Amino acid sequence: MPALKVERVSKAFGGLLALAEVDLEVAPGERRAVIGPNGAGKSTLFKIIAGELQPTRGRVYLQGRPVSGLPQERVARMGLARTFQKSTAFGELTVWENVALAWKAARGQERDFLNPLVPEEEVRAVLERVALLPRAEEKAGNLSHGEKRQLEIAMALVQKPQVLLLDEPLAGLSGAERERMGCLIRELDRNTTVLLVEHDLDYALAFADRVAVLHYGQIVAEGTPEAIRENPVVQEIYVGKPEEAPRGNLDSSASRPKVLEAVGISAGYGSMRVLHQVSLEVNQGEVVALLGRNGMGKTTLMSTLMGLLPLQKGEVRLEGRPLGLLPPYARAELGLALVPQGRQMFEGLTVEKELRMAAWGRKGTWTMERVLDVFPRLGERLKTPSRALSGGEQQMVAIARALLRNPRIVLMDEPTEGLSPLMVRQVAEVVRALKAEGETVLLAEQNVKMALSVADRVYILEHGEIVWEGRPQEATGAILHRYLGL
Amino acid sequence: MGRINRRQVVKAGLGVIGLAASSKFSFAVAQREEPLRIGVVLSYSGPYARLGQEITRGMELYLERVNLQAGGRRIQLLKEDEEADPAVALRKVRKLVEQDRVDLLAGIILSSSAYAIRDYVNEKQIPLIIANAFANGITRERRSPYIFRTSISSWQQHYPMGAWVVKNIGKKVFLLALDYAFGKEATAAFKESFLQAGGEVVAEVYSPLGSTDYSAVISRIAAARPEGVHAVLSGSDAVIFMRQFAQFGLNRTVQLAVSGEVTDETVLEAIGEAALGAKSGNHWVYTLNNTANKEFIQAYRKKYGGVPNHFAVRGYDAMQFIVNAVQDVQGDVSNKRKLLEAFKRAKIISPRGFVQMDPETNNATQRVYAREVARVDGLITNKLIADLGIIRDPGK
Amino acid sequence: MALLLLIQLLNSLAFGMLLFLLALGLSLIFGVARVVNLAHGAFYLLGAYLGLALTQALGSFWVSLLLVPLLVGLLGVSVERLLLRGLHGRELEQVLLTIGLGFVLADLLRAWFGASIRSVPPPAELSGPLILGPLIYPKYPLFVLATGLLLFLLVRLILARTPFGIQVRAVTTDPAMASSLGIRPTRVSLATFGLGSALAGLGGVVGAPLIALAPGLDAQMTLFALIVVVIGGLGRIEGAFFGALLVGFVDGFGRLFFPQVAMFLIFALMALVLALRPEGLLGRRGT
Amino acid sequence: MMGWLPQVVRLRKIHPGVLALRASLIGFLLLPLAFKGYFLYLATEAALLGLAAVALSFLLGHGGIPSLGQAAFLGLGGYAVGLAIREGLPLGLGLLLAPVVAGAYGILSGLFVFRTQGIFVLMLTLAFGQMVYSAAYKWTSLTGGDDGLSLSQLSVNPVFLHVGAVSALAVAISILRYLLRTPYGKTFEAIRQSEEKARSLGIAAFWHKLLAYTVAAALTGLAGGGLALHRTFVSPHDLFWLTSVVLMVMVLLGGSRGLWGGAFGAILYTFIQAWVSSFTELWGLFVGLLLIFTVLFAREGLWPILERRLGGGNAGP
Repeated sequence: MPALKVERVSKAFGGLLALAEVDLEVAPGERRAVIGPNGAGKSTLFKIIAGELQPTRGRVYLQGRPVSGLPQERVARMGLARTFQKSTAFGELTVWENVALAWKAARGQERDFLNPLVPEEEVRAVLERVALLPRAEEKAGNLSHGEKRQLEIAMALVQKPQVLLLDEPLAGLSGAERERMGCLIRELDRNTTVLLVEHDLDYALAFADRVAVLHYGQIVAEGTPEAIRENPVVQEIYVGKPEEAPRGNLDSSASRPKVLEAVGISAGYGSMRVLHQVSLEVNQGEVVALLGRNGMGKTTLMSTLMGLLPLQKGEVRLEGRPLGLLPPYARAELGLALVPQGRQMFEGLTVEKELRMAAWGRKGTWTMERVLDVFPRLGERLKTPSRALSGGEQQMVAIARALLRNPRIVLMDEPTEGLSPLMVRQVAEVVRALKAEGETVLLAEQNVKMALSVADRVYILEHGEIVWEGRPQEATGAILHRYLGL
Repeated sequence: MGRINRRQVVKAGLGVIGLAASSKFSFAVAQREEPLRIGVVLSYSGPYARLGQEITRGMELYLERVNLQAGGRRIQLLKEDEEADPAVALRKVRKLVEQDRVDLLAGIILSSSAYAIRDYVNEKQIPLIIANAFANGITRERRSPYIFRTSISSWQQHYPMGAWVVKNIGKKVFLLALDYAFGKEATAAFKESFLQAGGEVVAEVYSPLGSTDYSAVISRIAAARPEGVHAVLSGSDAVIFMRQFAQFGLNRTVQLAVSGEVTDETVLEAIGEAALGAKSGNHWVYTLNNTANKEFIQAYRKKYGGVPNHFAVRGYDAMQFIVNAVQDVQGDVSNKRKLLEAFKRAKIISPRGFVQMDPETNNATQRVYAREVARVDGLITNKLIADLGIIRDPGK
Repeated sequence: MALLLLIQLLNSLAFGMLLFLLALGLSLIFGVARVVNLAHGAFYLLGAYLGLALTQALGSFWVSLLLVPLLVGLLGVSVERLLLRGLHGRELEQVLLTIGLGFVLADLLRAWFGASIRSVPPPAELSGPLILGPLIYPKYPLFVLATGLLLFLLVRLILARTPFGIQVRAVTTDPAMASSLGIRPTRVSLATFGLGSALAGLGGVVGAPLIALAPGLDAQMTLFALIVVVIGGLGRIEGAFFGALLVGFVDGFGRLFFPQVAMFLIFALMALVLALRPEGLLGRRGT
Repeated sequence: MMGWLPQVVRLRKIHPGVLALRASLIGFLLLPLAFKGYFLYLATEAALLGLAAVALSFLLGHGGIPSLGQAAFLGLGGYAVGLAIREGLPLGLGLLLAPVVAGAYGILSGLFVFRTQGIFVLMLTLAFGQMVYSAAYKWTSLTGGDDGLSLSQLSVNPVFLHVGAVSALAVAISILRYLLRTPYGKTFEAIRQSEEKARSLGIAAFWHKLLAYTVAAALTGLAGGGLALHRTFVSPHDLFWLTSVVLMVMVLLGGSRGLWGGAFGAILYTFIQAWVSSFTELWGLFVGLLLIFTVLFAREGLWPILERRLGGGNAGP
């Protein structure tokens, strides 16, 4: 009898189908990993299993007992423990109190109002196991990001769960912390069933007994780590179609004015530091690609450049002007435009209203007519609500919106995410057309082949640091393999 | 050294806050040359704010006549706002008695406030002169030797109108009243004589005190098509009702025979023309020609301008009653028994004409008149149309 | 009997439209500025008293009908800029601050305009009854009804067509993305706070002849606006509109048939709606 | 067995300064026994309102539940005692009935209130509180409507009532503070910090909050019963939501965490309000300004500042 069984689960948000007929079976004691690019539906699947979301169709079984439809706390009581992507703990309570609470909750004693909460032996043992014993009396809020991850694991372990769900435990961790967390998870005792959702391909393949690859809401491949590594479908998802396409050929020698410059910037979410001393620059008329696997900090960098995330260290300059801590609307005034990850259409607005709003008050070469020439498809869909469009069409709206700002530079955050190969080629065509028109583009992209085919210069980002810079031609197979695991 | 005195400082500080608040509470014992302290509890906010104001004007008008002296002692008024809320009235009375050590209490607009403080005043043996509250019970089953009423009881003002309405207005009447002690008692008194005289009650509706919209009730009246409406409202309720009554054009088709409170000059001032012709029963009418009334009207208009009203008359008479009694005991209010005797014997020359304290019920026996809203001396006020005789509250 | 029902229907519609003006302001302010403005009733009362004072001073109801909303709107803008800006993101503190503001405003009005209850006469051309065959009905409530409907269509047009309207809706659903497109969320929320307060002021001027002015009316109107918004749901103008009509009916017919429990019925209605749909009839789960 | 964490578990030695401060607070409340009359009347009022403020502080400060409906529980407690006495039941039974009736309404309204999150909780508690207000105001046959319910025929010796009130306050504070150190209390705080995380550990947050809301309702009901005995009168006006706001001001003024703040805020408020309202009727203006000041400048309340200044920095939780 499987420890965890996901049977034909589908989940739809409005028009978009996040999960389509997913089947998954994890044997007791097995270590299963689920990998896939951003927007593939990994976190949706994770939340459905944990009971945070209800599936539109299909069922989830925990040790044979149906759990889909039950509230989250009931599923937890039935022996399923989980961690959160943005690790959360009870900041105002001390470390040992967090763990003691988890322990009491697992034994249904959280309502005990007679004797005070005291640290029991089990609490001590688990704290020692995750090497947090010396920090026992520290308030959880004061822990470093890595320590918070360890605390979350401790709180899960103390509940002695049958099934442990780990949501990207290594995300946002740097060198030493990654090692410690990695071996901590490896050393989990064998009879706990573990389901790991992780961006980091190498770690997932090393850790898991079996791996499932989720893409576009479907399980596209399943098998032993070795089989997955060789599987062509996985290659294509992570790398893109290996067809030969003309490499960008702009000579970099011509003296071109610097449009955007980032010097030693560090940023992240709260205590979680994601970017470490990142420096890059984009010159006038160039298309610069920012490559890196999922969770390496691409979106964090783009959000920081746009001012959506506070800059912790370093400086961003637009045409020599330091932007400091200007809010997004001020940067938009100065000529920055963002094509956000996930496209972010406005609810209740039609395509025409989205475009008219972006164009309002911005004079320049990019007008409604010109944009509709570049994207004829949008011309037919002006009156439809933007959220009802297909993924590709929404991407067109997002790009058109940015162009109508007549920006100095367009920041594109994973424009091909979740798009069909046909749409990926169309997006590439658009980027090339922009370059021909002399636009400056900073393109963060996971699809390496597409990026290389349009970029004049390339940066590779790994664990929040720039690890390679150069022209697309110089990006040999060895470099791509070393940094991008191709 | 640093730590210790800081703790004293805080404890002292806490103490000071307490004392600062309490220093306000003077515990002086009343001596002879001390001013005679009268605690006046009226409504200065909410639906009855204007009434409180007018009664106070009446009191101050009379005090000026006797230049603030009674029995050789200066009179000092300590005013408190009952906020048209019985619980607040009780709290303020308690404060006046225990903290400000007043000798006498006067005021009380709301019948429910009168009932709320009755036991406390009786227990503390502080004489209370009710200048307005109509509650029958105060001078009947809940009578107290220390409580006297110089205004009028609900029964006295509304009983005589019942029979008069059947003769002069019509048999089919719609009854409307405020949903609290005053409204219920007044309607019951009116019905007593109205039904005896062969009248027929079309409908009896109670609306909450201080409501801001009477459209629902008025649409019911319009549909019921009675010959007359007997409304027992006061303060803002009277104003809003009369205005919406005219807005709906009902004053063209339905006769108004209401409680005197509804056609008081303070209400007419807010409504104007719309009220002309409305009939009501009251213990005071602007056109009463007795010297006291003429003097009162002239003094009121000189000091305050505008139109004198029966609330000012009630304040005026209440203070006249107190001054008369205090004069009787030469200012020595410490002997309670003698003071109560003086109150029972007190006689006043009231603008209302004949008014005398009934020693048995501690309630004022007086005349009640039927009147009609009309323009007199360029003012919208009431004119006398019938004298309904001297009315004594049965006391049970 | 039919006549009675018709009269009460018109009364309820008029009161409903008045509540709509109030609830619309509250819903807009919450939708964009994410602030539940519990001083909304005090803004209404301020509008009413200002209307009374200006009508007497300038002698024209119509001038004060235009002027008062502007003044109250200005007050709303300055409140948002001076007091609420510092508390950005802290919902509870902002609500408590608006409660304090409501107290201060209500007492200042009482000190300034006196505590007695004022019944405001409607303007000359709108006072007195309209005779339509058997039906005699005052003109003024019909004017309130018309104003409410006009406002509903006008604001819907503004939100649907004008650039400002689109920006308001964009900031309501996704402030961060709107900011990336050059829309200043702070300026939009300032303008919406002004518009919301102006609507409350307008409600005050229009509502005064319908409902007498008294201390304590501010708390009553805040409560009504809250109930309409809770029932109708937040974020969409239709929610405030139908919520207001529903509460107007329940209040009107409740007071007619069971005057004792009218107020209680409104709460019962609200509890019923919330039991079925916590986000209100037309509200979106997201807001 | 717990040797490994020596400094963690022993009853933390509370700093003498803080202890003295709390003692002086209770002392201050017993002081008026020496002066009879209005001063004692106010002190009893402060102690009883303090009990209601402490209950709200438990909900708001520790549970993150912003309730604007506490006036309803105060009123229900008052009417429970008032009606019990009017029907001739013994006083003790009346005082027992008050928390039971209030607690029952707590459960009933809580079932609706906790279906929502965040600021909607505030709006719903406000609405449910007003439901009781309008019922008390209209149901004249039961509650006496606007005339209110007078209990004057029963005279409770003010000194006995005062001692009862102050001891009830002290007992409530110590019980709730102890409760906050038990798993139940820690879970309650955990839910405030992250309900999502708490539920993922298997904690049924809905029922947990409902239970705490009912306990607070019962305590407030008891305070309401005491107030009815104290004022010998129960009027619907006390149930209007402005009374809930006053309780909120007391909690914020004193400091919402640690429960002592609530009691201190109640004392401060009652005496200042009595003093202000004696020379102006604009005490509403005063309350409003006080609330705005507290929200803008003294966010965690005055009591923690006192404790920190006095307790050498480590104020009790």
